[in-house]
Order: sequence, then C-alpha cells, then structure tokens
Amino acid sequence: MDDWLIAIIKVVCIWVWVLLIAVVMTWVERRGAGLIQDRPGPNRAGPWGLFQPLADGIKLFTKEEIIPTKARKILYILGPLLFSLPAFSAYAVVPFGDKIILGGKEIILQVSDVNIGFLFILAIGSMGVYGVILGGWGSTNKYSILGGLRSTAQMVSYEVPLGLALLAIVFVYGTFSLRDISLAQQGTFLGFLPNWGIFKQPLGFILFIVAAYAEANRVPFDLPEAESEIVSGYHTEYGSMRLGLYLFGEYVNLVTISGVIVALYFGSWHMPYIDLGAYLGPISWGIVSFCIFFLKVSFFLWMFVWVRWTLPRFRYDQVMGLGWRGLIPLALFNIFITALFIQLTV
Amino acid sequence: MNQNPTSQTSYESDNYVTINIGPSHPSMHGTLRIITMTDGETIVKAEPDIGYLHRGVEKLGESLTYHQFIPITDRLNYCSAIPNNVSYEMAVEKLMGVEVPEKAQLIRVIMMELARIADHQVCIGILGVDLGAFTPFFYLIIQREEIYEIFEWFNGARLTNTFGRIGGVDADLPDDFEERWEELKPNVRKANDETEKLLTHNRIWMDRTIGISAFSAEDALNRGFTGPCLRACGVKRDLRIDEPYCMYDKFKFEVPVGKNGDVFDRYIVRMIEMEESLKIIDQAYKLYKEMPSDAPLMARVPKVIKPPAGEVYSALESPNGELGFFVKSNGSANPYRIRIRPPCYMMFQALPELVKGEMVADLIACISSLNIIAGELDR
Amino acid sequence: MDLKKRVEQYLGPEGLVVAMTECQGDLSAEVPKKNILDVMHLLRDTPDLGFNFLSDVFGVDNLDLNKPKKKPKKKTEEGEGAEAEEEPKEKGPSPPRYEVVYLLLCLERNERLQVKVRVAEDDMEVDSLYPIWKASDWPEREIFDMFGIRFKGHPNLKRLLMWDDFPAHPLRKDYPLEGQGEERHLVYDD
Amino acid sequence: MAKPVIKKEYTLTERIYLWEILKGMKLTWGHFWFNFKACWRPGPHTIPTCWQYPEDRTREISPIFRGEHMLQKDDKGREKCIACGMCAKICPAKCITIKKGKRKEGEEDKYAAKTYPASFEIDLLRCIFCGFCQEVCPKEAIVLGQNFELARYTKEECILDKRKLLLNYRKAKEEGKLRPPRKRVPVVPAPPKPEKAEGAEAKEGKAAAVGKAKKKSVAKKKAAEKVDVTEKPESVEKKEAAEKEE
Repeated sequence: MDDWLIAIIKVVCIWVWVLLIAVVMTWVERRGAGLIQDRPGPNRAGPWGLFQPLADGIKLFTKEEIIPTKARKILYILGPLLFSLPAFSAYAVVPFGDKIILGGKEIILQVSDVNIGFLFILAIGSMGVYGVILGGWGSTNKYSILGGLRSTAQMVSYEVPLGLALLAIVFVYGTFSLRDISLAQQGTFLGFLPNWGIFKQPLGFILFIVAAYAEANRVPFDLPEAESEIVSGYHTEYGSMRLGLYLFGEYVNLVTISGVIVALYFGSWHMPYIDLGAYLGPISWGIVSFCIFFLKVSFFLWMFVWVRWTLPRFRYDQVMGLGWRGLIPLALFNIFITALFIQLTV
Repeated sequence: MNQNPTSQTSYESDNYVTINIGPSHPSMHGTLRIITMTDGETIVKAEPDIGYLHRGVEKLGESLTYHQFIPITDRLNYCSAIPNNVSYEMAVEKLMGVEVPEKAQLIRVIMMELARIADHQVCIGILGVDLGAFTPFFYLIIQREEIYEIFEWFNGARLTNTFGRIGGVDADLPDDFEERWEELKPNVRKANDETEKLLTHNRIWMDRTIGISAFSAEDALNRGFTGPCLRACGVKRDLRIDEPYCMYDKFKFEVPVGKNGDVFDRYIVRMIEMEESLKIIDQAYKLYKEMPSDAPLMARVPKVIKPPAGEVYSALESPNGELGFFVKSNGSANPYRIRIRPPCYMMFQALPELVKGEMVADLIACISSLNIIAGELDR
Repeated sequence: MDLKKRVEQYLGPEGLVVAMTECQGDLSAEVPKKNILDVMHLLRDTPDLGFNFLSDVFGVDNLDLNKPKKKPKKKTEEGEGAEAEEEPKEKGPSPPRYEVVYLLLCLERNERLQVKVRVAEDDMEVDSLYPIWKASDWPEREIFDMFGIRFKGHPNLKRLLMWDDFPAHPLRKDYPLEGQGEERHLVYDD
Repeated sequence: MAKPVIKKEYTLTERIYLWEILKGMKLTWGHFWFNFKACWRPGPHTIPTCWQYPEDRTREISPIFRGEHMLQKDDKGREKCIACGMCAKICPAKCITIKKGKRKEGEEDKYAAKTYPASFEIDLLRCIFCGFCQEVCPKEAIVLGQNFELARYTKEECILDKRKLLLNYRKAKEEGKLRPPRKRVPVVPAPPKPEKAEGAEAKEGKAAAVGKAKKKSVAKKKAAEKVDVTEKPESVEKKEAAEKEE
C-alpha cells in the first residue's frame, strides 16, 4: 500500500467519523437539554429519537435557498463555507488513537503528525472568524452585523489566553506536536497521579477550557447568536443548508476542541495506571486506544451540553473584561510559574 | 432631566445605529416594539412603540353587559387572569354596594395568590430565558402547570379562568384541593430553591442583573411604578396591606423591599413574594376550613346587573402592581365607561429612562424584569 | 378631618373646586380646566393633602349621558347602533362633552381622590401634567389618541395605541364599535 | 417588617465563578440522572412531568373542563333544550344562534318540553369557552364537555350544528365523560322578611346573578321575594331573547 493511499483513507475515515459525531451531537444536545429540563426531548423519529438529526438534515436540504435581496451575494454565499471548512480541517492534526500495524506497516491514528500541530490548530481555528464576520456583513442585517462583530471581538480576544495556555503546555512537554505530547502522558506523575497534562497544568487547563468555550461560541459565551438579544446573530438571515453549514461547523468545532483537550490534558489514549498497550496485540491495541480516546472526547462533548443548560449568558462587555482582565493576566502568571518551576527542577 | 427621552428626534446619525427591536422578536413579550439608537451596543435612546395588540377592550366593554365583561378581563394579563377578574368584580361590587360573603373572599384570596405565584414563576423563568439560562424556566413552569391543574379542577379552565362572578365566586374549592395543595407547596418551594441555586449566587447572573436599569424610589413614584418593581426601589407599598381588600388584613405576611430597584432586586423581591404567597394561602385555607360547608358564596345580586349611576375606582395588588378598574355606570345594564389601569403600562413608559446608557442585552433584561404583558399594556 | 372638608378648605377659597361628589366612598372633585396645574400643585404640595402619586389619567365621553333621558336603554343592544341618529346640538348650553379624570393617591394616608376636568368640544385643550408627574406621559397620549383632547405642554403628543394617521378617535361615543373600515397601509421603501 | 433583601458584596465563592457554576452543574446533573433513569420505564409516559400526548391519554381531565359543547338529553332520551335563548343572550362572543320550534303531536318522546330548538348553531371560531351558556341554561341542556381537540380542516366544520352537538353528547355518554350535575353555590340568605324556608331553597344556580337554575315557579317566587327589584321575571326575559333572535 502506498502512503498516499493510506493518507486518503485516513482522511476520509476521520472526516466521516467527525461528521458522524457532529450529527449525533445535535441529537445529544437536544436530548440532554430535555433530560436536564425534566422533559424527554426529541423522541419521535426512530428509536429514542435517534433519527432526528437525519430528519433535520433532510429538512435543511430540501428547503428553498433564499438570498435576501439586499444581501451582498458573494459574501453571503462565502460565509458558511469559510466557517465550516476550517472547522473540518482543524481536526487533521488531532490524534484519535495510538497506532495500528497493518501488513507490517505502522499506521499512526492521526491524519498527519505535524510537528507544529498547535500552531496549525490556532491558525486554522482563527480562520473560522472570517466566515462569521462575512456572513454577518453579507446579510445586511443589523442583528447579523452585531452578531458578527461580537463574534469577531470575542474570538480575537480569546485567542490570546488560548495561545498562552498552550504555551505553558509547550514549556512542560517541549514539543508542538500533539502526538508527542500524547505519548509523553503515559505512566504516573509524582508516583500516584496519572501522568496527565491536567495535573501538571491545572490552572492552564481551566484557562484553556474557558477560552475554548469562548472560541466555540458556546454558553456562557454564546453572545454572537444570543437569540434573546440579537435574534440569531450572524446567521439570522440564513436558511436551508447554508444555515446547516453554520450549525454543523459549530459542532465539528466542538469535536476538535474536545479532541485537543483530551490530547493535551487528559492523557490522550492512555488509561490511568495501566499500560494496556503492553498486553494487547498491535491491532487490538489500535482499536482499544481509539475507543479510550473517543470515550474521553465524548465526556467533554457532554460537558459542552451540560454547561450550556446550566448557565446564563455573559454580556458583551463582561466577556471582554473577563478575557482581557481576567484570563490573560492569569495565563501570563501561569506561564511565569511554569517557567520558574521548570527552571528550578531541570 | 432636561432632555426628554421620548421626544421624537431624528434617528439618522452618522455615529449611531438605529435598531428596531420587535414587534416580532424572540424576547419581546407579546408584540412590543422598541426603536433603539445605539452607539456600538450602548443604547443612546430607546423609544417604545405600543399598540400592536390593541383590541379595544375598553370600547368593547361599553357594548357588553357587566357580566359579559368578565371573560374579556381574562385576556388582559393572560399570565394571571384571576386578579384581573377579581379586580373588575370588586369594582362593580363597589359600585353596587354589595358585600361579598367571607367564604367567597377567602376563595378569591387563595386563587389570587396561586395566580400570583404562577405569574411570578413565569416572570422569573422568562427573565432567565432572556438572559440565557433556560433550565430554571422549565423547573418553574412545571410547577405552574400544577397550579393550572388546580384552576382546571376549580372551574374548568386553565388559562382564561373567568373566575368569580359579580357578588361572589362561581364554585367552591374542589374536594381534593387540600391534597393538591399539600402536594404543590413543597414542589413550588423546591423549584424556587433550585432556581435560586442556579441563578442567585452565580456570578454571571449577578453581573447581568445587579445595577442594571436601576431606578430611584423618587423617580419610580413619579413615574407611577407599583408592585414588585416599586418595592424593589425601596418603597414599601403593597395594596394588600395599605388598602386591605378581600380580608387581606387578617393574614400575616411580609412585604419584601429592595434597595436599588435594579433587575436583581426585582428578581429577589418576586422570589420572596412567592414564599409569602404560600404562607398566605396556608392561612387563608385554614380560615376557609373553619367556615361551615354551606356558608354562602354569593351575595344577593339581581340577575341582570344594573348598578346605580355613578363611578368608582377600585384597585388591587395584582402580581404586577396596582391593577385598577374605573367603572362608570349610567344606570343601564351596560357599563358606560370602563377604564383599566394596567400596572405595566405605567412602568413601560419609563423604559427610555431605565435603559439609557445600558447595553442592548440589558434592555432585554429590563423588559423581562418589569414583566411587561402586551395584553394588558395595549388592552 | 375628613378628606372632603380638607379638599374644600384648601381649594375652595380660590374657587378652584367647582363641585364635589361622592360615590361609594370615592370622592371626586371637579375643578376648572384652566386651573388644573395650580390645583395639582396644591394637592401635591399641601401637607394636609399630600397627593403625591398619580395613579391614572383617562378620559370619559359624556355624549350619551348628556342626551335627553327619553330612551335610557337605547344602546344596550349592539354597542353603538345609535351612530346613525347624529345627535344635534341640544337647545340650551349642554354640559361639556368630555371629562378628563385624574386619579390621585396619597401614599402616606392611603387616600384616593378623583380630580375631574370638563372639556367642551370647542376648546379641546388641557394643560399637561407631565411637568409634575411623568406618569401622565402615556395616559395623556392615550387620551389624545382615543378622544382627541390635546394636552398643552406635553413633550411628545402623538398617538399611542392607534397608528399615526388613524383618522378617528375610537373611544368617542359616536364612533361605531365595529370601526369605520380604517385600514393601515404600510409603505416600504423600494 | 420590611425585609432587607440585598447583598451586594460579592463573596469569594461568588467572585471566582467556578464554585457556583459547579454547584449549578451538580443540580442539573441530578435532574439529568433522575430523568435518564425514568427514560427506561416502559410505556409512553416515562418522564414524570411530561405526557406524550397523542399516545398517552392518561392525564385526568377535570370533569368540569370547559371544552367542546354538547346538547344533553334527559333520562328518557329526549332533548332537554327548550330553546329559551338564554345562552345566546348571555354569550359574550355572540356565537350561539337558535331557532325555536314548537313541538308537534307525537313528538313527546323526542323533545322534553313544548318548545325545542329547530336549529342550534355554535360557532366555535367565535366561542371563548367562558362557560356562561351552561351556567344560565335553566335545563342544563347545553354543557361544555371534556373534548379539547378542536382542530378542524375547514371553517364549516367549526360551526357546530344541532346534530353535531347531540353527537358529542352521545360520544361523551359512551365514554362516561358526562359532566356531573351542576353544584349549587349557596347564596347569602335573603333578609328575614319572609319566613319561608331558606336554607334549602335559597341555594341558587351556580351564578345567581346570571344563572337560572330553578324550576320556573320557584324562580318566579324568589324573584318576588328579592329586595333588588331590577330583576325581571324569567318569562319576560325569555320573550326578549326570542324577540332578539328574529
């Protein structure tokens, strides 16, 4: 087998897989919301309402595409594409398992192990903001513009604490590659803790997760689409599959962010205390590692839902205040402490 | 304030954006419309525009008989129809000089307090939804459904109750009222508790509500505020205590008073009022049980009501504030003029002052906390 | 001292009160139209009266009341079926057609007072209370909307509930209940 | 007595966001877990607070619910309605129209009284379900049943004629969902002028003001007793109602 063929298979598989998770997430979100709020949630289409996303998809596909008369057409059409493409491509550097050996060939379970994985995620992640601002601007709707502006300001602001939190991780592990960091989290830390990033970077983890929620426009940072204030934010004027792309892109973003959190802070595919890889064959370990990784990711996906239905929403200026006055100093402090610690111990 | 907030000036400006919020907008309660001029997200000027739900209730009343108007009052504040009914009935009874039997008054008290709880639950729930916290709304609304269940078993309707008749009430409490009430009481407390846990001490919630659209007591009185919003400003005024009607002077309850008159105070005042309402119902039900089972529920009123010519104003403390009916009679079977004084009408006109300098998101919080019901606003 | 005497004591000497009536404990004082602002100032600022809260302002159309009492139950049926028979001006000076009623409240003593102003059809202008109580902002606009009474000194006197170019005043007694077929034409630019 | 409710100083736990957020998440998790377990219960009614409406009809509807109207028959299967027109008169929405018919010889088993409604129409599109019609009805002929499913395809279907109203009655009777007989609301006894029996007699229809819950003779007698003289004898009112109909 050629390397490029393997690469293509991996890309397709992971693409489908991420898509599938995102689809199921739309169901989980609504079902979870229902259960949290003492009601069943969607339970009509299929068993437990599992086909609900399918029904939604069909609905979105078959709806008439409407472009508002006064919209700036090119930007309007470009918006959702520019939003969903980076969302899909960002997962390329996130691992989803250890490695699998097929026909004597070692295949790492990651689309590409770039040695600047972090930078790729940060760079591609911030591309998404173009889709939002273009969609908001192109709609020629005041609510959309407000939503787009809110989103831009918020994403730009929270890139900084996100990057700073990641920087501390780089200090600890000395590499930019997510795979290397994952590998480094095997074993134990201080003798009794799993050797996970969260125990080495507890503050960094909190900073990262808060900034990640803000980047993903999730509650409590969902002001770009705060429906009680600005109707639907940047996608007020969108309908049919264009709206679908926006909504979809968000869920794909969630999958990526959860993957990054697991890879960096929660020991990737490692079980705590047990090194399963030593007991299992190469193929079975590949599958098991994938499952472990996926389970961890699902927990964080569920966290997104759980938090969403618990918290109220920030106000625009409070989000900015929290970002610039709260998170960035804390992140700097975190870097300082980490650097000091490394300097003292090494 | 030398600059009048509602005066019509041009909305065109290079520096400001004019945003038209409503009449169909996810968080406009009913059909309100607010034209805001914003500097970024800060509101420079807001002008409410009402009348989208105007149904000419006052005009309609002039063509109906006194009794036929009762169902129309249901449709004023549809979140709590019962105080509307009772307020109107009280006005006509005052005009006729009819004394309502005590047992009927107790039933009215019980039902009105239940309606007050239901209204506050909706108000707080919606306030949460408008600020992004969806879940408390559902916890509260489930208990409201239980309250509506009591209404349903009382006289057959859940929302538009058409409660009471001129001179009394139309039905006795259902036999299983006590059972339902004992079941409901802890559940309401639990739902309120959970709401408090989710919201009150949450920093996000506090940031969003404390100090938002604060109003001084002086301004509030000048603007004609009543009810929880006035009490949140620090004025202890409650018609149930100040001008007791329906035997309210026999119950012991406290009137919560706020300090700043901001959204948070209104929220807390409403929270405490629910608890007090529960206490009132307990006391009223105790008194009710002491009455003989065949005690009269209706005063002797003629079948066709023709009050003597005259005009009276009678008000009660609805969940939202002073809800008054002015009824003028010319001696015929139709009221000559009915004027409704809805509580949120007076509060909504202060909106330009309330939200000036706040942000768009605060405008939404402010409207929710005032509990604007378009049905009674536009009549 | 009961309220009626107090009101008479303070308002009477200046001739500021025309008549006082009482109905089921509701006291109402009719005051001359031109003095309404003075009266309100007096009512609010005199410590013995202290009516510091404006509860409501509304209008009443007395067209049917002023009619000769031949057929007292003429409009019991279909609201304003009487619209057809336009009442011509009665011989003799008929009393002013409209009333504006102010509901005042004294928060300290929990006393209520209705203050009435009669407005004749040929002089439909009353002083606005906006400088004293801002609560009168919308109610006055509504009276203008529903009865056509203008308020002098109101900063923003335009229609409140009906749309701006609505041609009639709906709460007048001679306006039919079903309306006159007014339609609102919304004009959108381009 | 005023309660101080304000606590504006943020405490430390409030300051740091996370503590209260975690507490809130614990609460929502409790709800989630409870309902998650309830999900697995058999039957459509799984989560206690929700009824899966079209399938699950176990929710008990109040027997006095004000739903779709019906015209009742008496024990012998005769129509109770006497077409007096009281319901049409009291209706605030003016949604009832009645045409009176005179009972002919040989129809005694069909109609209970000498007059009967030749046509009886209720416009559901206008009806506001206030229940006044059933309160004034002297014979308890028209009542509001428990049916709340009022959606129809055409406007014509929304006008209930006599056949549909009687059909509603038959359906309700088969399902055992008839409205229980009206409870009398006790009225303040008349001032002691006449020394006739009051206790039992003074009980009047649900709403004494509008209701005519009595047999005609009693109502007339009482009307004579009343202090408030504005009331007309029932027959007069009935005549008026009939006239109005024309």
